[in-house]
Amino acid sequence: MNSFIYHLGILLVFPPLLLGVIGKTKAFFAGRWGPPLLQGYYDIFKLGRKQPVYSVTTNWIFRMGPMISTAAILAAGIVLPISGLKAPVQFGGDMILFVYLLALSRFFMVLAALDTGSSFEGMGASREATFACLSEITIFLNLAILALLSKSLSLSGIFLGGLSSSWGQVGPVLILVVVSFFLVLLCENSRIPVDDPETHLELTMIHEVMVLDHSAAELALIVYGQALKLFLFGCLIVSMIFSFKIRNIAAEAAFFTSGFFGLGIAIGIVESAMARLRLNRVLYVLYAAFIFSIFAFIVILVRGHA
Amino acid sequence: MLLFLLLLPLIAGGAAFVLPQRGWRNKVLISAALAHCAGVFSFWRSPLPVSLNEFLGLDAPGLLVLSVVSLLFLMVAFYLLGYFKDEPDISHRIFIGFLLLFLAFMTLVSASRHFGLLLIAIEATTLSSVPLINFVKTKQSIEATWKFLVICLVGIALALLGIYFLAVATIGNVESIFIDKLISHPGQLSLPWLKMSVIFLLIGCGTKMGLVPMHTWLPDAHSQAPSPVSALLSGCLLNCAFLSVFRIAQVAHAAGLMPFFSSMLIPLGIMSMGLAYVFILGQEDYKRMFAYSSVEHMGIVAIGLGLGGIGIYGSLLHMINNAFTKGLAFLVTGNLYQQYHSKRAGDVRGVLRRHPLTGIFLLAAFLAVSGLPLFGTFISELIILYAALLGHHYILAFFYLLFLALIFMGLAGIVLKMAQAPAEDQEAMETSGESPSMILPVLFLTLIVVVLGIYIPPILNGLLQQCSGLLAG
Amino acid sequence: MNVWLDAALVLIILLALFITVSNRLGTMIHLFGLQSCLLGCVPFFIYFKQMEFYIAFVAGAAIVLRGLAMPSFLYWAIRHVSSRSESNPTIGFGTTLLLSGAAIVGSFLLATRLVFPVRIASDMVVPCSFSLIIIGFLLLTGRVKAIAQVVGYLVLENGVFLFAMLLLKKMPLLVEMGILLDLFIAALVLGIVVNNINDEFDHTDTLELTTLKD
Amino acid sequence: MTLILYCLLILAVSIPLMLALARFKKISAHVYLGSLVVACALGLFSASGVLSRGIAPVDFRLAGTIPLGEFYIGMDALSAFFLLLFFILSLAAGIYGYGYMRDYKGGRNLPAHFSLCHLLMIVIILVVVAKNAVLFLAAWELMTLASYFLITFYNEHERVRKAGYVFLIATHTGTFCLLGMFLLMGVHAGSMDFDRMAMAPFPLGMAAGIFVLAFLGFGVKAGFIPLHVWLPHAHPEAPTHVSALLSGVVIKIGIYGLIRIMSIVKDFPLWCGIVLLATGIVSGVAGVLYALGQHEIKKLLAYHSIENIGIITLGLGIGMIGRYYHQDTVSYIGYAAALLHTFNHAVFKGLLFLSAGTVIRSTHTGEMDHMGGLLKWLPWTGHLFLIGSLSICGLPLFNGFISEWLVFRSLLEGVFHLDMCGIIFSTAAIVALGLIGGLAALCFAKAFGTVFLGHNRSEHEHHHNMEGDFVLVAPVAMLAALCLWVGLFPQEMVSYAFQGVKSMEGAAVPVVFRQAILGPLLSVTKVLFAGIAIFLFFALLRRIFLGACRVTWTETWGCGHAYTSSKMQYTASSFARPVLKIFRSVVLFRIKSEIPKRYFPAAGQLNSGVKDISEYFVFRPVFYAVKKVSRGLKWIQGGRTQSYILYILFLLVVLLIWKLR
Repeated sequence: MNSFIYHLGILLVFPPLLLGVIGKTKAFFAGRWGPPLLQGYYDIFKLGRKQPVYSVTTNWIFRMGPMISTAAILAAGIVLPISGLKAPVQFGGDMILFVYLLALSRFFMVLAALDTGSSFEGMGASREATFACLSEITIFLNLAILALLSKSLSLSGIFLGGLSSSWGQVGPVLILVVVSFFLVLLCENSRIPVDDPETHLELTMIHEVMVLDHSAAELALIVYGQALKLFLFGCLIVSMIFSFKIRNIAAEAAFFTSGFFGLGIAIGIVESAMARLRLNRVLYVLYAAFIFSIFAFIVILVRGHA
Repeated sequence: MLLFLLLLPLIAGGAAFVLPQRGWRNKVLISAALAHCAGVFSFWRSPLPVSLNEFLGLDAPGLLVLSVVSLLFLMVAFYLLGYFKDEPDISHRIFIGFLLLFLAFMTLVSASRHFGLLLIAIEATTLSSVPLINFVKTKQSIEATWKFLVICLVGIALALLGIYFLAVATIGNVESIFIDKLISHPGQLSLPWLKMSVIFLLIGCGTKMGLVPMHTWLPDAHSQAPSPVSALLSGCLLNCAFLSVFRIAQVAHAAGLMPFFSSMLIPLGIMSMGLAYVFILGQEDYKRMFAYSSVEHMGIVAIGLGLGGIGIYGSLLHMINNAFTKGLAFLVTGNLYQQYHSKRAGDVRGVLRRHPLTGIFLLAAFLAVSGLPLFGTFISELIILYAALLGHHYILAFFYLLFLALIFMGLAGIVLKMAQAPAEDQEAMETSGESPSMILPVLFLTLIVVVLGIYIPPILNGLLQQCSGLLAG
Repeated sequence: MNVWLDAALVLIILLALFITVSNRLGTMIHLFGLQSCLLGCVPFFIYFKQMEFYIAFVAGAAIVLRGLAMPSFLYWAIRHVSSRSESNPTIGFGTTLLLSGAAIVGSFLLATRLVFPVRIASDMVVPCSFSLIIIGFLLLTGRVKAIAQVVGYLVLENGVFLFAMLLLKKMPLLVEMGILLDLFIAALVLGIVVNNINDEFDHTDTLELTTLKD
Repeated sequence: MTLILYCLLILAVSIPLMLALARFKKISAHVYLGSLVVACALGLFSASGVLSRGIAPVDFRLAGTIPLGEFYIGMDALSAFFLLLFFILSLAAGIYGYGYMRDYKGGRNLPAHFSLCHLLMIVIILVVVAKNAVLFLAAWELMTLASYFLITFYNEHERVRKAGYVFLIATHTGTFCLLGMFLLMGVHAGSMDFDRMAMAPFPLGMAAGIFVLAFLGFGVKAGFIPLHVWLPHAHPEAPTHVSALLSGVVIKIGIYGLIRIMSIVKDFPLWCGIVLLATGIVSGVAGVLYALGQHEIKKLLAYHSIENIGIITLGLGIGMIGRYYHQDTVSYIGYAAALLHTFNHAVFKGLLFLSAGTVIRSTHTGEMDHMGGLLKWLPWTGHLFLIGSLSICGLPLFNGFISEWLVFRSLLEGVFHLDMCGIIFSTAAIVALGLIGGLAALCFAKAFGTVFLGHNRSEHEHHHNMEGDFVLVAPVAMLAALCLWVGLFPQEMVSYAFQGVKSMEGAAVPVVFRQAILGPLLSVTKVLFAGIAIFLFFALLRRIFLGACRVTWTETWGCGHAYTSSKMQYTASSFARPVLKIFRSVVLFRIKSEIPKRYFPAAGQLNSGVKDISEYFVFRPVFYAVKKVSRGLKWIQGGRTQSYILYILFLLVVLLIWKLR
């Protein structure tokens, strides 16, 4: 029970910080001072206190969608180990639950968007769902590779020790997987070059246009949910990189935190260095991610799967 | 008793020619049919074979065919009561008279124990059915009759030659070509002549049976004859022809020529099935459609006979099923023709809606003809396929199933449209009632086919076993 | 006696060839009648030594029924037919003749392979009968007039009958007579149907009888 | 067994009763309803009894009345499992059908329709419990027939008849494959009894032949791509409750047959499993892609049936591969997954079809692009449809997830335990299943979104209370409850599925496997409840935050555009377009448009649609070839007596030359 609470605590508290790190990095590259590191928290609280506006077209799905969605992401976090912290619930095949809970969250966001009857939101929803299909298969393939390497079916098993020997044996392969995961992260969390979280220009957008009509507490929850999702994907990547086992909790936490900061900075660098891609080229990012992981898979097979 | 069976329809036929009133002729027809039927079924209790003299006798296959003929004839006789309404007296007289003669000759076919007599009887059935086929005397019906006559006569001439060859083969050993004697003296026949004889007899009797490529008369005659006659042709005449093929098989079997015989019979059978598909698909005339289906079923029967073993059981069972099924099918087409006055399938629409009973029987006929379960044809087709697989005839089995599927496709396309599609002019055609005398025989035939599909009475089973025993070992 | 028999057989074949080349229906019927009469005489030649009453009876019946009754009946059938000649046969007269020649050769070849179990009067009977049968077939397929086809069929029958001559002793009289009668009635019915055709269509051209097809 | 016999008896007796009472429509309909409920209750009781106790009742056998065949039935756990789903679904669909048909005014004979429904039930029960191949075949064929007549209920429409015809031809041809297969097995085993067949050893070559025939025969019924041609035509044209039965049960019987064969012939070559797996991948992915391209709601659901059959086949395929390698973990979990997904699909597909039926009933159209905003008018139906959507997408909380999870699990086990070839195929299947899941979610977001959310897209005004009364809602709600029950408390159904696997393998499933599955499922439940708790927490939070605020209700913000028409909404077609564009070469996605030009544009139009590859490139050409051959050979019967006689002569010569050389 305790682990449950710690885990949820981390998931509830830390995610917006990552947004701050990214923001700071981007500001640095733009030569600005930028918003404070805790801007994410401020935004959420600001939105939470606002007065909501609802469309008369909408049903309860519009209002409950963000909640179900965020709750699902949070529930997905329950099976994911954070750093050395074992997931409170772990079982063979929990990775599938993880992906499907994310899918559940997306499903309700899409429905909430469609509930408004606005064609802009319909468009965003359509794009979001389309890209999600492609990123999902990459995630599955990556997870299958990791499972194959670590001989474990649960996320905790994979990340807490299962992979430790693999870096030595098939390190390059794991790098491919990390890159592939990183690309998926960019897509799933609507970061540049896939999507621009800052603008609301409808023709170019995917995720942001989907939440166009949400306001107040729901929007706050959505922002938090986004941050949480980014955090979870970050967890995947970071714990893949730091998959060796250290007994010392403090050291582990330090590694992990620095990893996260590194990830935030990496995302920030990418966002600063690249422009947003045209919509039809976004696909190529996803294809690339998928091909990286296929490549990794083949290498493992040829190597006699470690 | 056998003599009675032979003479009864002859006498009744003669009476029908002279009786002045239509009602009396009908009574004669029905009572003769009933008596004949009763007489035939009285044989079921007695041990077989029954023989009257050297020439006449009933063995198991003979009795089987005779029973089918008699029962189907009875049904058709009942059906005829409601079928004819206002045709001239003279044609009614001729029709009933020749109908009874036809029955008499078919009885003779089943009862003859001498090949010569068998052939005479078959020729007589051909000749006596000519006035029946040419009943309506339109151009088409005359054409059909002409073709029927010429082709069947040529066939029979060849069969006759086959019989003489058989006689040559027996020179020096067997006294004459009595079937029993031929069978009981195997191995003493001159093989080249016997082979010739089998080939000629097969072609001759195959012509009558409607095997491809000698089938060409069949669709014409069946489609142009009045429907009850088509039912008799398809249900009785073809079976009589099959009986003669069975006789040949008996002789061939006794002489150890069964593989030789099968190697011809099976290709002919499968060709018949294939041809039936070609002509059933997209067929415009629904009577021709059922006629081609007769070709198909005769092909199946031939395959079963050719396969031997359990195939013979299936073949005979299929013969019975097919007879009743075809009787059913053609009687239903009779109903349809009376209500729609057209043989074009395209003119017949919405049968289920307009004439629900006829519609249901049309569907039943279609399903039975296609060999769907609950109907006897399913079981017999299954047994024949079983025999094919038992003999490792995989290619045969493949084509068998392929053609069955294609034929089903063709039949379904036509019949279902007839039954279900709405008529273009809903109210234009008046709906005449469905008279009981035209429904009850159909119902009865349906029941027979269904019962044979779920239950084969032990006595029938015994008879079938006895028949297939004739070609076993 | 073999000489007589052989002579009769050769004549029969010759008559058949004549039938194939004659284009007048009347001539065909005449020739057929002649051929049947000759055929009726054949038993006398074959069973010259062991003549019995019933053989004579069968032969006589054959002459009467096939040689006399049938031709006159056929005449009756075409009494109203306007065009009495086979104008455009499907297989030309020359071709038919050539094919018939081939058929005769083939029949003799076939007959050498089929050894008759007992010694018979002449080894020409079997090939002749085969030749007649094939010529009959040729007429059936090559002629378009209904009556010409009937004649073709009858020639075919004659072939069968010729073969039957060898086996007169083998078959019971009843069967033999039955067959004879049956064939006669068949010819009768054919004639009636030809008559019907003539009534209904005003001609006896079977090429017009092709409405029933798929 | 007695219960099942009673159940059959009740159904059988009620058929003539209904027909006899055809004049009194009400009474006859009540007879239908009564007999349905009683029979289903009996059947459910008996099937669940077998499953929970794990003991098969004594077989029932009538002495042989026809050669080869006899009335020989028995119920092992496998049969019981399928009977369970069958009775559940036919109860729901039957009651719904009673309500659905109540206001039918077409002059068709309703008692006859209901009798056919009962007949279909009888034969399906017989198929499932048959222990004799001939009985199986007979019942199987009658099932086709009964389904045909049910599909063509609205047979005054050409479309309906054509759909029925395609169905009949396709499945009948399939039956012929089965005929060949069973007889092959029967000949080899020397008996047509399944028990005796199961004892006979089948050499690998023969097993391969049997597999091919079974694959074709059962695959047509089950709707494997590319054998599925009938399915997308037949489902939409049938009356709704019939579609539900077709999709929920009839195609499952195809799966049942395949499983039955796998339980009889134990050892198949490796490639059989691979073929099955590949079929699963193709059917799943292509099925859902085609579904995305549909604008008609029932057609969409029909293609989803193909997709789900694909998922089931994935389970079967990996199970078969596992069996080849003697990896029991893989095969047992794979089979259990297939069984469970069969059950789940029946439940949620029934649910979806029935609620779609209510939608069609109230809008009089199946076109999704003419609907919209129906959640307000049909609240019950809308929410039930939502539950069905969530289930079919395999999203957690509902039953679809449980079975898809099992499939994933078996595939992952395959990755662990198999050799190179097995790993490649399992991984491919994992990826495919992932894709299927994503696309299915997309598709149902589209379906639910366009039908129930947003504005109404057509001028047609909806009427209140079109939802109908208790008999239309209750059966659907029952199915929805079942979805939720299995999704949250899966232990019961999973252990039933393992019972089925046990009787399939003929050996008890080791407890270890069962624990390896049931334990994780318990954890899934834990996570899900945590998720629900979190949701409630959020909801509470929102209530607190919003408690003080004033809520403003207004029109949807149009980004500055004023809405002129509800038709400006995103439609189902536009929603699916991006993904269809990606896969356009797979599904032949084409957009045809006439774009208005010039200054005063005339009316323009735009069409988009997908084409079924196997229908257009496999079946139609074959069909045309068949017709062409037939047309090309018609000269044989040319009408000329001369040529007819020539045929005889020709045959004579051929035979003489052939036989007397």
